[in-house]
Amino acid sequence: MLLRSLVQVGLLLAFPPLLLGVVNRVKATIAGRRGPPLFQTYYDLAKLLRKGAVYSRTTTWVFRAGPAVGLAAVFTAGLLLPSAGGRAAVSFAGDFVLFAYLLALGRFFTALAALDTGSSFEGMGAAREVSFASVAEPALFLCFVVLARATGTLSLSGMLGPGLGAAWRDAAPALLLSAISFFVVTLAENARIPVDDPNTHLELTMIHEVMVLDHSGPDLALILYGASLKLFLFGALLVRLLEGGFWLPAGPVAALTFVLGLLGFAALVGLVESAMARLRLTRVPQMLVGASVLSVFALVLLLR
Amino acid sequence: MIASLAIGAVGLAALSGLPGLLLRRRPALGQALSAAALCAAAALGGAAAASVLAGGGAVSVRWPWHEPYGSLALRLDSLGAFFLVPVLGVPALGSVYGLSYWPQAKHGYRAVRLQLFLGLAAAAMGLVVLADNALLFLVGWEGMAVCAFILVRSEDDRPEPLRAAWIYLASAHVGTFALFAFFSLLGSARGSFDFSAWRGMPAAGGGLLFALALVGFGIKAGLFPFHFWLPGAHAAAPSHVSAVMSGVVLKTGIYGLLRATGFFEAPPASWGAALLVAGAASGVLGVGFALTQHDLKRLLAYHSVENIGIIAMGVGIALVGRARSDATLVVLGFAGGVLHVVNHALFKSLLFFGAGSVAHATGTRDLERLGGLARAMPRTALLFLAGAAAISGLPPLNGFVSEWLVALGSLGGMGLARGDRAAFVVLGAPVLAFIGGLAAACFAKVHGAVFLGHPRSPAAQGAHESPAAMIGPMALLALACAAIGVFPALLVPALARAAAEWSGLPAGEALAAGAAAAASARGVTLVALTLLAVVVALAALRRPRARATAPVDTWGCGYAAPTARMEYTGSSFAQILVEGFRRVLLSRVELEAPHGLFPRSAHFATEVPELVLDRAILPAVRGGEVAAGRVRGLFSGHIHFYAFLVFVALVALLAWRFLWW
Amino acid sequence: MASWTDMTFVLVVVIDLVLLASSRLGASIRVVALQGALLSLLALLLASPSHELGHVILVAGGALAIKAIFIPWLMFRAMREAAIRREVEPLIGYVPSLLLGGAGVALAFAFSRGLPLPTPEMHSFLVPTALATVWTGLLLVVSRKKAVSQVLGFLVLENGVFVFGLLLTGVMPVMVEAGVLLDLLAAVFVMGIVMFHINREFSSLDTDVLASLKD
Amino acid sequence: MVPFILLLILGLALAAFSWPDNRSRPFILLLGAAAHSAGMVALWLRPGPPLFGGYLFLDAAGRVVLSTTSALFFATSVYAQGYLRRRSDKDNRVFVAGLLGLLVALTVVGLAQHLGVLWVAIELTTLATAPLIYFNRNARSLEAAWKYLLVSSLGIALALLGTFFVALSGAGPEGPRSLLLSSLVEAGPSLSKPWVRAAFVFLLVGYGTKMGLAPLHSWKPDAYGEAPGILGALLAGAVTNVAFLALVRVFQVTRAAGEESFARDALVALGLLSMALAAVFMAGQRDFKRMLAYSSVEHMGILAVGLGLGGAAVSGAFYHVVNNGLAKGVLFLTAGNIHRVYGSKRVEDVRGAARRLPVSGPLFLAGFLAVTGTPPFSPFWSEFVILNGAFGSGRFVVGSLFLLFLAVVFVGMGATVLKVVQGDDEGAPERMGFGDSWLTAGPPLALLLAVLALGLWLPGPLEKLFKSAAALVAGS
Repeated sequence: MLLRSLVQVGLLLAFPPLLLGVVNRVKATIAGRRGPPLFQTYYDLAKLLRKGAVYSRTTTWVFRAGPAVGLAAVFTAGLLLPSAGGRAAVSFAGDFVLFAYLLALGRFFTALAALDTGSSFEGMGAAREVSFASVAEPALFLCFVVLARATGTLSLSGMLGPGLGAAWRDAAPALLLSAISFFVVTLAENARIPVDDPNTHLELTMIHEVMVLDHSGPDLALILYGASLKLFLFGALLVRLLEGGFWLPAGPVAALTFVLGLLGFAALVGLVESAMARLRLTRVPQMLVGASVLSVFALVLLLR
Repeated sequence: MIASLAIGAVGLAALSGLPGLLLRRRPALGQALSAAALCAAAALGGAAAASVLAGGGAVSVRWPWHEPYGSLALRLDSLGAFFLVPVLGVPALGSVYGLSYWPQAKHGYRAVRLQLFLGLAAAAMGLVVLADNALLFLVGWEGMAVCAFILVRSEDDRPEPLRAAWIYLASAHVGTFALFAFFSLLGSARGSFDFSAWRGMPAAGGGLLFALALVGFGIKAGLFPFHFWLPGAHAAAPSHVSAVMSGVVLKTGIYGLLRATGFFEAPPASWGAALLVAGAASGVLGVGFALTQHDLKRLLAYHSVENIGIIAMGVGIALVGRARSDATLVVLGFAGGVLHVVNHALFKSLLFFGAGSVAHATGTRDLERLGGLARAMPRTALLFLAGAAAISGLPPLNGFVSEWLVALGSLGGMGLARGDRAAFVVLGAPVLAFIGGLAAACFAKVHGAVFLGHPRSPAAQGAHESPAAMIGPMALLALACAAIGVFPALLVPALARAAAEWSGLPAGEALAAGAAAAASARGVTLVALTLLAVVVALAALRRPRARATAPVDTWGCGYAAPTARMEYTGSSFAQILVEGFRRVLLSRVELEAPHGLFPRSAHFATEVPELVLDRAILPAVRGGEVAAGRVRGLFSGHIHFYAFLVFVALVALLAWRFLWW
Repeated sequence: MASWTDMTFVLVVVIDLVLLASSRLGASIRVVALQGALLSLLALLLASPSHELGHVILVAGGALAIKAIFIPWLMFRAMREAAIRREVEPLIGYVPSLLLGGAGVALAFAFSRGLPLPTPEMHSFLVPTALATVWTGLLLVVSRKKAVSQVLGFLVLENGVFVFGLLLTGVMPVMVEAGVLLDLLAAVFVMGIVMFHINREFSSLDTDVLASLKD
Repeated sequence: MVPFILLLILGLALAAFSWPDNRSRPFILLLGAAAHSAGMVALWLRPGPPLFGGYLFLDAAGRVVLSTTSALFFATSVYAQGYLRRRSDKDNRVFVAGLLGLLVALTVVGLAQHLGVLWVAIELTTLATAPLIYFNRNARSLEAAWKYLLVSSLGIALALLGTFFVALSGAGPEGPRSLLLSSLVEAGPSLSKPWVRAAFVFLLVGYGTKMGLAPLHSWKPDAYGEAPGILGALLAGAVTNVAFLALVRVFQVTRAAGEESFARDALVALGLLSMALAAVFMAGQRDFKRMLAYSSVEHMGILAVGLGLGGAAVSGAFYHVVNNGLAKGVLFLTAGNIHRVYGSKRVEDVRGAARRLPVSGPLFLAGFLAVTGTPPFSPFWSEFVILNGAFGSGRFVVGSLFLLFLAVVFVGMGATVLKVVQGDDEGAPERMGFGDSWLTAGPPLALLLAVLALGLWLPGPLEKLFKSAAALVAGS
């Protein structure tokens, strides 16, 4: 029990930056470039943590609190997620609500930190972030509701736990629909193409990246790490959801398939980023509403 | 003993304004004594409520009364106890806040009047919560409305509060008439007007009754579409009054709904569904309206509509649960709703106090003219942030806990039989998430526009921090928000007991559901503490490394001389969402886009008239006045016409009697 | 004897109709005075042996004095002092008022059929005459413009009530008739005072000037 | 003792008429009021026997009305001390004498157990008040007086005819051949039904005119609007109440004769019509004294509905007699003060009264709240009882209309009252006369406190009184 928790927390702490490396490597390969090393994110983090920070005259403590609270919230949310097999470190009925709201907490503080700079660009990014998030949130919730209804449990560990196998047998279409919907939400929440472009250099088109323009040094490291952690969380959820169809007993095998699944997820994200263009900003809410509708449809299938 | 504590609290609250009135020569002393009396009343009431909630059971007293159908019957049960605390507590804190915010030395007789009626309002609300007789309830109910009317028009030298107060009073009174009908129908069915005699009413055929209760209590609660009076009234009052209005006066409407539905045996699921839908509409539209506001207090007022919506959703879920005898739905929905009542009282008062401090420091409530106050008012900024996070339902604060309970309750619908249409209550959870997301967006806007960035006007530049009498109550409220947010499990058993009392479910089932919820709530505690620990750890970790270089200007993406005018304002911030709501809210957008290579001027403004008040109620009232004028025009002042009316009356009555009747 | 009584009743009703058609104020006052005299006559005619003689004489004399002499005199005086033009100035034309009056008489007879008299020996014309006269009085008040004409209408109305009161002379002693006369006297007296003030204030007794109070 | 007090007051009226000094004359009024109140208290302590062969007797219904009248009259006569001193330019000889005469007439109505006496006394109230409306001696008050007199006289003539019908209904060989209430009620079913029916219609129109039920109310706004506040208070709070009492008497006879159900329907119909019409005329009313007149129309409607509904609603109606009387006193007296100080009763001119008159202004507002049935003021209770009578007897349409009209009245009246009371008085007409004084602001304050006290604690004897008054017309 304790060991499993330690493994989970260790995985949570160590693994995420690798995902970003995989995504970038996949994109580079498809574009015909060699791309950065797989562990580039770790190097970046180490470098940033060593650096000093530059602060604007306009900012207050809110600006400094933003990255710390953002990371803490994502990390705490990670404790609720059963990553490599078995149950999560903390699990109770309704913990998925807390999961979603912890992410919202992180977002709230990131947005405030952005507003604290007084820059119009960062304000714009914050506005977009919170606006799109308010549409993404119900979509995410709907996915959880479908899962909860399909498995009959209200905790993440239960939803992604043993009951999932039976759920896939009973209600595969509904789960598949919600998995698709969930993937869309994942792209939006993690600021990936087609919603946002993490590599763009035009501030006017950015969402997440523009919010953190003014952060530097250790602050930026926290943000970067938090972003990778968040990608990890969503990836883990999706992987657990899909592999639930052929349930494996907890153990090394399950852990291995989980890690492989995550790498596959990162590759899929990279593929999507290579294959698609960014959507117009006004299209983003439509896409998210579309995802919600898919989930509602799935729910209707289950409630019928 | 407990009963006399509660009665003493109400009595003391009623009399609390007297020192201010009598010691007009020494205003500071008088006001302080008044505030102290109100605080003492709150403490007494809190003690009584705590004793009831701790499992002491309901207490009641009864005296004879000769008023028709009336009896001086008072009863404090768990439901009442949950309401009694904020009902007395928020006015008490408000009066402390008022010591600096509205000192008698500066505002003269207006402050005396405000203090007097603040105490009376608290007492009237206490009476509402304690009354065990319909007529006595109505006395408290209307007393509260009149006191609130006087409180709202405290600044009676400006036309805006007068108008808002009148709209409030008129709608409150009309709502009370619906309650007249409601109580009268119940009373004649049972032959008594004591609440105790009304328990176990059959719900069959009670649809009309429920509709009356929904209108009567819904108007007071500000449930959409009966919210129309609310934004004006809350915005026009002094901030501590706004806190009382929004924090507790609205809640009496919820209390009434809970009391009223408690009378019925197994209410049909459609009641719960109606409340759920009304609550969802309130929640979404309330926050939608809030997003469009530029006035800090109006914005907060619309958030009251939103939060009342969340509470109504909780109550609706509980009602659906009663229709299906499902203890989980009942306990979670009820607990979420009632806890949100308390929570909203806490964080909304906090926010209104904060808004008052801002207005006090800058003289404006216009979001577009504020900004950058966090430097001058760091404490207020921090406390306001706590309130903002709490109202957005973010952990580890109390708003999250109650929304979480309501969401869990709505998911309890999963437990219903397959094919039961009531199972669609599960859709409440995503709606809540939507509301929560929008609220977070809105409060990011508010906090950003008020406290962060550059000051956008000279007024905002000259701001100063508020004195201790204003910060103190805010800090207390913020602490309470955090305490409930971190340790919710402490309250859950009492909520479950209250739910059992209210619903008439077997206590065992309800307590079991409550125990399950409490177990989950302990999980919340664990996570919340972890979160705090991680934040502290990260901060500690970062501190030694933060070798900050000399401060610089914000990086303007290459633009060298950024000014405050270039900032993203509140309106711009909300623009995406407002655009999304445009069809629903019928907002007016004024846009003069820049044209050509060298644009001359450009201009963007949004204005959202109050949907129901400005587009339905007021036109209807005006139309009614015109129609009445037409009828009046038929009556000339000629004596012949007067005589003619007598003649007609005689002939008509004779014809009625002898030809037709 | 009975035919005399019938004749008198018919005359009272005819006077009602004449009033509705009359265009001259002075003539109207005289006709009302005549009606008063007829009522006094009726009081005598309807007296049965069971009635006290003194009582009958008191009623008849009172009616004659007040209705036929005192009030007409008062009104002539008011007319003279106010220099009122002689026309009646109706709001409703003479023909329509006459038609309405006729309808009223018909209705009164129809209506009184549904009201059986408690003692059969009472005169069958009495109730319809009373009702027709009340109707006429109301019509006059409603349709005439001048304050004096309205008082006249009120007088006719009271005449109707008086006729009815004659039914009760046997049942209730003095009080009934006394009531009628008191009412008439007092009302007309006070009205006269008010008319005096109106005339002084407005230099007119046309009620059109009295229509400033309205919503 | 009763005849003695009546004679005393009558004597005081004569004394007032012949008293030479304009300044000290109002004090006679106070003497009369005090004598009346003392008599009333004595009657409460020791109810007297029937007088003059049962023609005069104070039963429960009369006691309700007369007690209210006495209290209201006392308050207004205190008020009159201050008011008439301010208006010392006007000759108050007729005014004081007329008010005392009115008091006698009102008292006789309250005591009358005989329909003839009742009618005479009601007629006297008209005659006594008509000259008082003309107190201001201007064209408008004259017009009001004329209208009042003519319409009231029409009504009273019809009531007389109705009274004759009643007499005739009992004139048969075995009829009571009397207009004594007790004999009529006793004879009950043996009365001739068609005559009772017709009598009820005529009496309803007749006394309804006096009471001011729509559509017989037309004189009210004019008279109330032009008369001094004192008279408005007495007309709205006492004269209309005794007219209601007259209707109650008529109803007693009608009910005994078995003609109750039409009477009830007619009362409810006229009552609701009154409330509706009042609501229409109060919406957007520009003259606050006329507005009070319509409020009076509304409340007479409420009384009629209460009487018509029967059952428990009747005791509510009697309770409402008291409440309406006292609350109307508050409103008219404070309205008089406001009118005095602004020299106008138009909403366009009058604003910020709470600032100019720190007692009367808020009192006017409080009186509005009281009269519209806001708890804890006592009209709330009586209106609720009447409403409950409607819902309790399954008459949902009546109950709903009742509530609807109350709501419209509240909104319409409130808008006008607030315009008068609130705001800044800058730009309003120059201050005329004096502000609040103990004599002019005290009586309405006392009346309001009475209304409040009744709403908070109704004494047991009063509750019993309302019940026994109701038992007269609704069975026990």
